[in-house]
Amino acid sequence: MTTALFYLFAALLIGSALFVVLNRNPMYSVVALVFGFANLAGIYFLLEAYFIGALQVLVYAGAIMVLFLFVVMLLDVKPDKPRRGLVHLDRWWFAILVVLFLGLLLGIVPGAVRLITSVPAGHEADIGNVERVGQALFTSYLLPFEVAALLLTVALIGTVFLAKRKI
Amino acid sequence: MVVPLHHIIAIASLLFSIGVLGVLFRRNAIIVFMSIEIMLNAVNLAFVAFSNYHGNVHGQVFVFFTMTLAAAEVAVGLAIIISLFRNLQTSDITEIHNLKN
Amino acid sequence: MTAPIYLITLLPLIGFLINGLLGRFLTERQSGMVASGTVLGSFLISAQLTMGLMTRPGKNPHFVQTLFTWIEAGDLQIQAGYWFDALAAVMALVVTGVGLLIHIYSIGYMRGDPGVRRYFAFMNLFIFMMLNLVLADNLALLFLGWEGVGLCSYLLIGFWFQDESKARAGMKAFIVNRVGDAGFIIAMVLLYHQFGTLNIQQLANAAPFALAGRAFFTAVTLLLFLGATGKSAQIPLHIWLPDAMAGPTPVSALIHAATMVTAGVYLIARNSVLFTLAPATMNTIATIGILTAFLAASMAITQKDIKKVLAYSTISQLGYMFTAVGVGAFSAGIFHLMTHAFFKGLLFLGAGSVIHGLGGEQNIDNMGGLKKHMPSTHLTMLVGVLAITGVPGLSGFFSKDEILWGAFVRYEGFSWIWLVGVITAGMTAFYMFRLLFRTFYGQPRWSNQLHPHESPSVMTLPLILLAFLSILGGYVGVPEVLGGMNHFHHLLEPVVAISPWGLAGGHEASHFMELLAMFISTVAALGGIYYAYKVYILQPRMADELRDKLPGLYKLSFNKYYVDEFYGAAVVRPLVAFSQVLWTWFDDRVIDGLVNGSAALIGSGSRLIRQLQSGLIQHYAAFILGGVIVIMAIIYAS
Amino acid sequence: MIDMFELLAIIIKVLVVFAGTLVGIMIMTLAERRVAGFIQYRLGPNRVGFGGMLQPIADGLKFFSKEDVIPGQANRPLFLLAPLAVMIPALMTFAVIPFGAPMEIAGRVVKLQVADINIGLLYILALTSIGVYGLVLAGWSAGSKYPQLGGLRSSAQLISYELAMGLAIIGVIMISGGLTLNQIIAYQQETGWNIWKQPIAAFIFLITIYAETNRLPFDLTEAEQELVGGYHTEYSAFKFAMFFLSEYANMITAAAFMVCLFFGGWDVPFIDEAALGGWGVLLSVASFLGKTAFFLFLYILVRWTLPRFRYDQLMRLGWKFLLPLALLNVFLTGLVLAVKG
Repeated sequence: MTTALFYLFAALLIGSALFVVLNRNPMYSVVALVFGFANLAGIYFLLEAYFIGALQVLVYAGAIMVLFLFVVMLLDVKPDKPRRGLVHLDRWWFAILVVLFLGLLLGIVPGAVRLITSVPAGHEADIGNVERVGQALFTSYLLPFEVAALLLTVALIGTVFLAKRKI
Repeated sequence: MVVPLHHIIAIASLLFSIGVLGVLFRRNAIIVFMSIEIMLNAVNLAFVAFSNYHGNVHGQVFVFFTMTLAAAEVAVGLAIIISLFRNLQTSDITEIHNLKN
Repeated sequence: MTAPIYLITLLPLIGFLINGLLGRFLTERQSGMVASGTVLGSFLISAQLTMGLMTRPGKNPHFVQTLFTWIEAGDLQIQAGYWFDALAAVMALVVTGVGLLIHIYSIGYMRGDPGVRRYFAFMNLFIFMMLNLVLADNLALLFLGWEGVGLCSYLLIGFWFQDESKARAGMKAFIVNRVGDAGFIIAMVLLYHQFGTLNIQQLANAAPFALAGRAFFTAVTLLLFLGATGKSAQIPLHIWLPDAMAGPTPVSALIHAATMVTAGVYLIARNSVLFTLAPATMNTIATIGILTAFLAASMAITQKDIKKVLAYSTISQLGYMFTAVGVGAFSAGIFHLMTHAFFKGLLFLGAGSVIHGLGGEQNIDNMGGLKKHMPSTHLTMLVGVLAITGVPGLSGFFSKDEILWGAFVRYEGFSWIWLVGVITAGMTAFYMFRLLFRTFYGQPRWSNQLHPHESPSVMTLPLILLAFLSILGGYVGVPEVLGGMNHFHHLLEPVVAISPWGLAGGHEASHFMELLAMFISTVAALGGIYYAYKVYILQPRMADELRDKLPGLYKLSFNKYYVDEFYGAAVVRPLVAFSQVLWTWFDDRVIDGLVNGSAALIGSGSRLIRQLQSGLIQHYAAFILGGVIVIMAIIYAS
Repeated sequence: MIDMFELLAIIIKVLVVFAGTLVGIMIMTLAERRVAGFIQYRLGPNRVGFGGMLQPIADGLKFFSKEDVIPGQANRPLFLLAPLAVMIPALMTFAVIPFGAPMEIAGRVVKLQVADINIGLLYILALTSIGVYGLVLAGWSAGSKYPQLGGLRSSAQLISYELAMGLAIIGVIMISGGLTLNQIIAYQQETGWNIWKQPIAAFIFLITIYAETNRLPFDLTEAEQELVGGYHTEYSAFKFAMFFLSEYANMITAAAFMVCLFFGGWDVPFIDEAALGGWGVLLSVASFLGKTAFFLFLYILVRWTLPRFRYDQLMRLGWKFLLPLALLNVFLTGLVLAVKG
């Protein structure tokens, strides 16, 4: 059942991601992306990464995407107009590049991964729960953690500065 | 977990490519930004998959940091987009080229 | 237990920092006290170290102290270190001792000047740099001091920089010194290349066994001598020193008479081992030294500015010192350096006192009859003049005669160098007494508004002390022929190289010759005095008659042989003309052409490449993606 | 793999919780009007059924039978999506709340809780934050000014108070050392209710749940005088019913959450439920329901007692008072824990 669930989530994730990129209305893109992230959270749960899954919903869906939603709503972004002019020509070689990239990615990565998986890996219990992640965060990753806190503070100040009309 | 690791990674690759697609083809700055988020999440997925496979927690810690970074990045990035929009009345990146010439 | 050497230099540095940074919080007097106090401290420590040196056993007693690794780049490693031996002791004592007296004198002389704190800061910095110069155990640190004193000299000559001519004089000194410094630097590079060290002792130990030939040493020593020529104002680089008199008189006394200008002599004495390996250089030094002595003396005869007379006299005396080291009488050169520091310091300070008393008047034509107005100054000046003249019993006599005797021995008899030396001695006597007579004797020629007065005791006290030193300073080196022990010579013997021509060679056998030479030079000096007396006191109109009778010679001397004009014509004007050409043709066409051409090239190139800079993020992202694809393709292929 | 028994248990629990929530909502709608009547010296609805007992059903039927209007300027897909986006998280949240002591059936222990996941609290917070979308989308998609302003206000309010709420919960997590509500309840069974140990957190939490559920005195989103009806102005009939239901569902969940965090959950003081067997379970459920009912009653009481805040007052209260207070609480808790070792 988990396997089936995984493929379901994966399909929904890919589908909503494609929808984000391909449809013209930014509002739909945001909603689709929230939905996609919810599915990604589901995959995280299936991969026993409960904490990350919860964070995915809490931070990505609940905070980051709300911000996107606000911006789209407040700026009243109109759906894209069809392309005109010079830029039009770029589409072809952009497309070629993306196809090439995906082809190479799918050509290399699964093979490489299969090489890795041929070596059996050790397994620890309960890797996904908050306690384990928290322990790693506050011991081996303490400094990055503090730096991340600092980064957020800086971002906070920077955002206030940027968003204020007049300082 | 019954799903083979390389399937998950393939899905992550696909997701990443979709993000690239969005960055290359969309002109709306916000959508481009969202495509970048998709790319970040594709990498996160790979991290979690490997973390699950190797049975240790480090991959998830990385995802944690990516999320922190993404939060900071989105906050600042969207603030920039807002001030751009305020000044140029557009969020179409093909029309934002003041630094050209 | 002796004090650490670095304290000697540290104290003036502290004084410099206090006066330089916190000067505004100090009163004028406090500023002077700080400056003098730190120099006094240095003097006491130097004296204490010298005492320690006396009781130290060994052939060449010394203290050594390595402070820290100063420069470290690849193989190049230069330790900042101090080396305190007899030579350094003499120099340190002279610098701090005379420096102390001049600092004290300055408190009186500089009173009321708005820049007095700056003045004392520079003076302390000068003492610091000078001490680094004399105490350095390697050429690099010595060069630091060398440049440092040059800087201070520049700063102090142009102390009253509001006056453009004075600022220009500072500039001139700086630029002329640069010519010599170029030689110094090249010499250092050559030495480092050859020996892999700049430590003076290591160089001295290694040099006699070096594989390099005589030509190498000749080149190196000539380059070093070029440096010395610049710093010590020898022909042909002497032109800056008279102009340097633009600075405050105590500065002239300290820097441009007693200490800095003698650095060249010190440099040669310090590296005497290298110089003795290059006889050609030695001959050059002796020749240039004696020529300088003679020509400078002949210029001094006609100068009217009291400080200019002393400046040329200084050049002349420096010429004597170079003659001394040139003939291998290193200790005699240093001995004269010391006594000269005493009496020339005294003379300058006395001149300063006169200028002070006359409210800034420097022309001796406008002086005269000051004897009764400034008794102390007159008396001390008289002692100084007698000392420089070489009247038996005063310091100048002993040191000058040792030099002349060195020249006599070196060239085995009555050589032309010795002869010129004797003649110069006579001329020295003449122009010094001319100065004395014109200043203190005869009818007053100053304007009625002036009321000459004796200087305050803070100025006369150093004068009196220096007068005593000028009298007694010579007795540390009374030659054996006069029944003395020549302590000074024996003190320096282990430090300086033994001259290949040997001062002592056949010494006992020629006592008679030494006495005879001494007698001749004394007679020359006395003759000079008498002639001066005759010209300026007995027949006051004779001076003018002489001038009218020998207009060519007079003009030549008065205009300093037109050297400045010659440089103006031979160096400065062609340089200006050449620069003009460079500016109008080379710069405009070639350089600008190159620059504009390259700019145009880059411009057209960028116009091509700029097509890539579309300003579209997508294009950039696509380029990145392309790069990633290439990398991935390479991985995939391999 | 999940065996049949567990699957069955889960299905039954889901049904029970779902039905229970719906019943609770029905009771709440009635209770609200009756209590309002009581406070205002009138009777309230008392005609339908036995003393008005069937009034909620009548209301429901009315909603179903009304005309479903979609405004012309609305964005149809999102307009339809919004009520769902509000409703689904509201109903899902209850899944991690244990509503009674573990029950023993056929030799197996069944927890009276739909899902005991080890990140229970995070789950609740996550779903709460998801709830914002419904409001914003509802406000935006209607294509009209007032709903949009209402949506913006409510989302800003939710985001602001979520922070203080999360920080208040952190104090509880710190002392009880667990992220699941079961652990927190077990901790309270052992050492007494958290209300005694975390009074500041409880105070903050009580205020924030009023804000989070958009209830008076924080119901600025639907401030009738200013915004007509808030984000759901343009909704009618069944879609409006969904907003209506979710609001009450959220209230119930919030009250239950409050009980679990600070009032021992299903714990009955001084009684060992496990020793009483089936009766103990029943007692615990009753205790849980009773406590929750009390807080729901408090909701209604507050609604008809306190005046509405002004928007700037609301924001100032959230950011300048509650948030620092919550931080202070976290700090103090940490200090006490550190001192106690």
